[in-house]
Amino acid sequence: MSVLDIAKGMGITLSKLFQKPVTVSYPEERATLQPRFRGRHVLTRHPAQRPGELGLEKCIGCSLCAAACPAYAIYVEAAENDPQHPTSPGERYAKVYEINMLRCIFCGLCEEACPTGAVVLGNEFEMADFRYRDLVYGKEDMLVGVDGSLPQRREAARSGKPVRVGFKVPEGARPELEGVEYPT
Amino acid sequence: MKVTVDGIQVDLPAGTSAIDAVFHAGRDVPYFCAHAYLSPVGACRMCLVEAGTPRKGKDGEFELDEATGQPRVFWMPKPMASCTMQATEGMHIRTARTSDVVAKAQAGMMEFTLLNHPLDCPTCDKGGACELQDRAFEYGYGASRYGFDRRHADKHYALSDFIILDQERCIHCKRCVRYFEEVPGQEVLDFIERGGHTFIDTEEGGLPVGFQGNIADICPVGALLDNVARFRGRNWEYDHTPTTCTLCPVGCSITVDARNGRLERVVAGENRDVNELWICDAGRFGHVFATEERLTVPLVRVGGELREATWDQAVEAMRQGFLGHGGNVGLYLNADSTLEEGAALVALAEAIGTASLDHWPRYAHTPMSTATLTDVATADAVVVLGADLGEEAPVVELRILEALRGGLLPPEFAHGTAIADLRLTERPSRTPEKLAVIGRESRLWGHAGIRVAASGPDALTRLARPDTPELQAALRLLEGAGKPVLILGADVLNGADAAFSAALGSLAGRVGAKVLALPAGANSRGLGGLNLVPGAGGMPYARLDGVGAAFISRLDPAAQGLPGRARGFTVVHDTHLTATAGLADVVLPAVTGYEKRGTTINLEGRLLPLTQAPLRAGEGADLIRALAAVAEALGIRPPVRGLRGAQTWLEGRYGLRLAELPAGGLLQPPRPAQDAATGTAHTPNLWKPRMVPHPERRGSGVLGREARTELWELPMAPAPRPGGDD
Amino acid sequence: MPDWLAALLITLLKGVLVALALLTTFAYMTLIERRLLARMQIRHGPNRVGPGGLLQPLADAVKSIFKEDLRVTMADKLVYTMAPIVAIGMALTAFGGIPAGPPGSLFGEDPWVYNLDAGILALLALTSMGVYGIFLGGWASGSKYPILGGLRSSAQMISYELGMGLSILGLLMLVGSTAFVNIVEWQAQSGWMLLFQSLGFALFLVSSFAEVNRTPFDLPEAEQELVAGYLTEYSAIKWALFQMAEYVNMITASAIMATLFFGGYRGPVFLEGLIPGISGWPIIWLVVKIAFFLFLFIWVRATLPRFRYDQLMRFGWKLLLPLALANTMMTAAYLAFARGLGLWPLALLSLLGLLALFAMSDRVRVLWNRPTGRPHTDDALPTRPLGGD
Amino acid sequence: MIAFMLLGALALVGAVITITARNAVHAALGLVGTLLSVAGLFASLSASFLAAIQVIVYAGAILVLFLFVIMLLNANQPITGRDPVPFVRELAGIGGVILAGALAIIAFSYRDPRPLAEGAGALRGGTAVAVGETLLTRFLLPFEAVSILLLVAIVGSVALVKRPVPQPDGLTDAEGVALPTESPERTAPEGGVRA
Repeated sequence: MSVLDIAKGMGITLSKLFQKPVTVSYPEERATLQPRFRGRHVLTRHPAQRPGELGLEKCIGCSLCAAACPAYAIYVEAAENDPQHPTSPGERYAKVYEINMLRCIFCGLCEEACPTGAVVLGNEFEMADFRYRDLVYGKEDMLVGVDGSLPQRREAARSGKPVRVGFKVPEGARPELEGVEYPT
Repeated sequence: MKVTVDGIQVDLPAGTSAIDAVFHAGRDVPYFCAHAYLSPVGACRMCLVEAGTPRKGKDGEFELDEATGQPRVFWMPKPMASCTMQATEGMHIRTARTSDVVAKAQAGMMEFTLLNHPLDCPTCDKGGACELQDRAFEYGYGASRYGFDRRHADKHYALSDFIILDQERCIHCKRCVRYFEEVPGQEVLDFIERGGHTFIDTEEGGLPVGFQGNIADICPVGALLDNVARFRGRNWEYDHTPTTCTLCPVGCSITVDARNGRLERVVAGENRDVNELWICDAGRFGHVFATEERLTVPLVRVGGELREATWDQAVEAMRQGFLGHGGNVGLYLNADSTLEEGAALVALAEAIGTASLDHWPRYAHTPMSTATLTDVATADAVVVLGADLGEEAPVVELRILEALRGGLLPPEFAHGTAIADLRLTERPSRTPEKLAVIGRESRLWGHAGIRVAASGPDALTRLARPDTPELQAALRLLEGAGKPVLILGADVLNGADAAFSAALGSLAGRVGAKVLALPAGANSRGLGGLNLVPGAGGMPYARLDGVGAAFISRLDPAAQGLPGRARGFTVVHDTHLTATAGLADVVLPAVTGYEKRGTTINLEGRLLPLTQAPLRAGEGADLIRALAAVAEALGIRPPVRGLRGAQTWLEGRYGLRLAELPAGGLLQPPRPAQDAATGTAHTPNLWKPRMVPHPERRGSGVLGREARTELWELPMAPAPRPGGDD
Repeated sequence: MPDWLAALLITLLKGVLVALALLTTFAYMTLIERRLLARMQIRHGPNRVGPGGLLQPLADAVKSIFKEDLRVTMADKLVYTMAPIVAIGMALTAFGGIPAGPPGSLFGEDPWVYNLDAGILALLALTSMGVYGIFLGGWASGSKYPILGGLRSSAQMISYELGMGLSILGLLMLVGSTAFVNIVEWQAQSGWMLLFQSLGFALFLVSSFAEVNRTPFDLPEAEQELVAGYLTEYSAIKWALFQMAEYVNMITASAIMATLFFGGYRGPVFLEGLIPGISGWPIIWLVVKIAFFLFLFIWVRATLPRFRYDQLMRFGWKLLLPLALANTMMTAAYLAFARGLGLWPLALLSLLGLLALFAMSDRVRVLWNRPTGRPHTDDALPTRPLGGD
Repeated sequence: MIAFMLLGALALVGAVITITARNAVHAALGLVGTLLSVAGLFASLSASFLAAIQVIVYAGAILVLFLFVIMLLNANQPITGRDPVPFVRELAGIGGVILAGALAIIAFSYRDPRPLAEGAGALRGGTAVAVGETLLTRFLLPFEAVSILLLVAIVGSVALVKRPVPQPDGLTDAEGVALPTESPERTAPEGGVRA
């Protein structure tokens, strides 16, 4: 580190002063995410039997995600399917499926543990909210087809506009996220 | 007898099975069909080992190996099932640890076993506690080489209200079949069809009530499952609490599985001296009352109506209510309360100076019991007098059947109870002539050689002076036996008095019989020993309307047709809003027997510990703390303020050391019982209405988002409404 | 109105004006620093409050003032409260002695708040008192990290004050006066002092950085090791006062450097050819020079990492102090024996010294990078496999 | 005059605080106050150079060092319990009496310090030039004596503080293992981690 090196460093900083910043003005512009980015969970469904119908849920309420969760963020309560109107294939489905997003560390171990590929980490990350209770996400907040997070949907309902997510995934959502589409 | 397992030499008694030799040496062998209390059949073929024995030559000496000078070992040509093979002198055994042949054979067996297994572990309630899962992980190949379709069979249909059967998951170990045949002696389940089409089912239209739940415990896979606990949680999510069942005086060892503060499942625990490994259906499935419709806060009658209150308000209401009653207070508790709770009650009664204290159910006079359950199981003659064991103490019935089967108690090794006791046989022969049942018709009649219909306490006098051929045969059975046991039930004990006790003593003395008088309540024997009965001038439980003010803990006299209120003021301490609680002035929330710490004394006089399962009980308090509140309301310092204090009190007065009990309990010497009139008769009834599970009522414990998270939310200014602009 | 009262009032008015100017500069200095740092890191910086973030200082001020003033249980209450006041008081007072123009150039008044004969010495004295703010603040917080920060700052201040004082001795010898006006006027006569004391300037520059606790010498408030050092237990307005003091000290240091080495309130004479009288414009030139040095402060912060503490001390005692002494001796010797040759040989000598220092910088570095007094015992050290544990 | 009274009073207050404060840091701060007040006195006597030097040297350096040591040794705890030195009170009393006697003698035998009048005259104005000239001409010898005293003190303290470097037994320095110079293979890259 001779004086020359210091001068060189100073020169670099000075030249960067005149470069265009790379910052994205996030709320106005969409942030660019990679498909592998781990955000809010999505509970996926099997393909629908007939068009227009909803497919069966992939989740069978086995609680393996809860067992794998290092932060104890997941709570599952299973129940038996009504054979006439099953929620999921097989005898068992998740009656309650909750993830406490305040505890979740988005490590993806639940996704690894899931034997049916039901819980997949999506790319959504805009979940900031005001109350603890609103950050415990249930099935109604995570099943595929639900756009945006709870605060975003609340805001959308208030303003009457569709949910606008603040990011884009140029390569499209991961294939595991069946039925999920993100702005590209 | 010296046996060498993987080079480790162990010394074993003759008759030991090879599998026990392996486990005794600290080695492991996978097995599914062998079971400690069932006959070994070698059905699953998983416990393969290589075995070899030395051979004796013509001179009667072992043939020696020239090289080493040691006896030469002749190995059997193929791996052997160790559970059905008896270990012999000098035998050498190789497990998968040292023998590749065994390892390969076991892995191959595992592959076969899994050939038709549906592998639906995520949906299966057994997942996480499944022997097949564990052994497949430890000993299997990890992948199957058979790509064809699996066998399909009936899945998840109810065999009975309590048991769900999934035929696809069955691996044909036959444990359930053998259990019914060997333990309760009921031939209901069997294999149907043959080969790959074999399945388990019954043609009886259901399973017999009584002990069917045990097959859910012993099934090594998820084929037979507890329907009450179905899908309530995964095995790793439960908090397992080993404790003692307080539904009947047997005091079976159980494990309480709770999740999120809800009691979801009860499984049997092992206590070789009490219940071996079996519990009754009431004890296993009748636990729903612990989580349903519980009282969680005190109630106080305001303006003729019970309102929710705080403990402080309840104490204040009791202070008002007890005013003017002075020492005229009655204290009553359920006989399944612990010794510590009884001690607290006795100490408080002494502090108040009242003689009106009582526990229920109990008999006016209980003869001294001298027999233990092991005595029953090894007796050569059993006479059951006026007892309906199915209602009073179901597991005693199993121990009697054990005696009829030969009275073989399984040996114990370094690893615990023997895994395969070769003396046990499939479809065992029984000796009904060793059992005489005198009394009303009950389930035991089917197993008894001598059956006499009789009722009331005069059954004993009739037995002593037989007037019918059957009674004469029963008396002859007693007189001719070496170790006879006389079991007395509610029917004779309800009217018992000192004269009855004397007659019993003379009969038992004459024939050399041990006596087992079944106590009325789970801890009646212990509480009677504390002299927790009305003293001179005191009002018994049945006449609690005779006292000015009463404290009633977990009893429901109103539902029994007894007076439900004291004359002036009534405090009820209960887990549910019972009929009596509905009449009370103050209701304090109580905890069930699953949520207590303490000690109970079972029918044979054994001290058994209770531990507290993590159940959500709101502000429910055990009797010791409730009595402390009563004492506060009465304006006196509670003499016993906690569990430790109660134990000190008991040690000081009776010399009972309850702090550290051995795992299997501690047998207490019999104590002479007290005489105190009850005023009413006790009708044993195991299944209380609240214990009956209603699957449709077993809803989720999870509340809506709002209610669910209210408790742990930070106190905030008025919470913003969803959708509002915060 | 008696004369002395008028003089007092005018002095007061000047003082208030200077304080206001300094505080405003401080406020916008924070914004400018953040924006510049951001741009040097290819970011935008604060741009949300007001147009282009121009109201950000206002928002910060409002926040600082209305934030809860923490009371630390273990603190020594009196000293805890006094420390930031001392810091900002000394910082504000120090600036008052700097002349912004020739005497009488401010509407007939002198463009400085007070004038002491000691001049630069008085300023040094005041800034040396400023260390008490940091030092006592760290001690009075009654907490571990602050006291470590306080200890560091005191050691650093003492070390670098010596080098700082010595590095301007040559300058003072040349001028023969400690008063700022005299120094400026001397430079107007003979040319900027930078030319004749380039080595001294380099040393003074480095010492100034150390004296105002700026990167790479900001060890008293090192976030990584000391959790912000003496500032740890401070919040709200007291914290803001400390920040103010730091920035005002920066401005003062810039002003001193401008005055001592860059001709102070006088502009470069060669510009007279373009616009006559331009070098005599009051205040403007001083402000321009201060701005340049402030930019330098920011620029260096954006570039250089922090010293390690032992490096800092070794650098101060083993390089800075001897060099400053040498510079003093050289100037003194020159003045004593070769005054007749004029000033330019001295300038050449000083420049040669500086260049030699630069050329040898790689070797000189050993002075502060090598620990002394301890033999290398690496072999005896227990070895640990690489990678996390 | 007003300034003199005020500063004198402040100096006295500071001195009293220095003696009476139970907290060592407060005592040191009291001393700082005294020194600053004395500097103010100098300034009010137009000896601005002396004032500045007083502040720089005493308040700015020496007392900072004092405080540094106090804080480093955590010596700011209130002094409680018995005095560690025996007879300290008695000794202090004797010292106080002697000091008071000396002060009394000085006060009663006060006369105009004639020999210094020349120096005082030279110092008029108190600028650096005047002070320097006076010190390096008229008072050169005392000045150099003091500087030698300081030098001796510095050398002595260095000698006291310097830790002995352990030498291998039976080896002279020349034979001893030389401290390894920076050997090339050992040179860590720039910023390399040294455990």
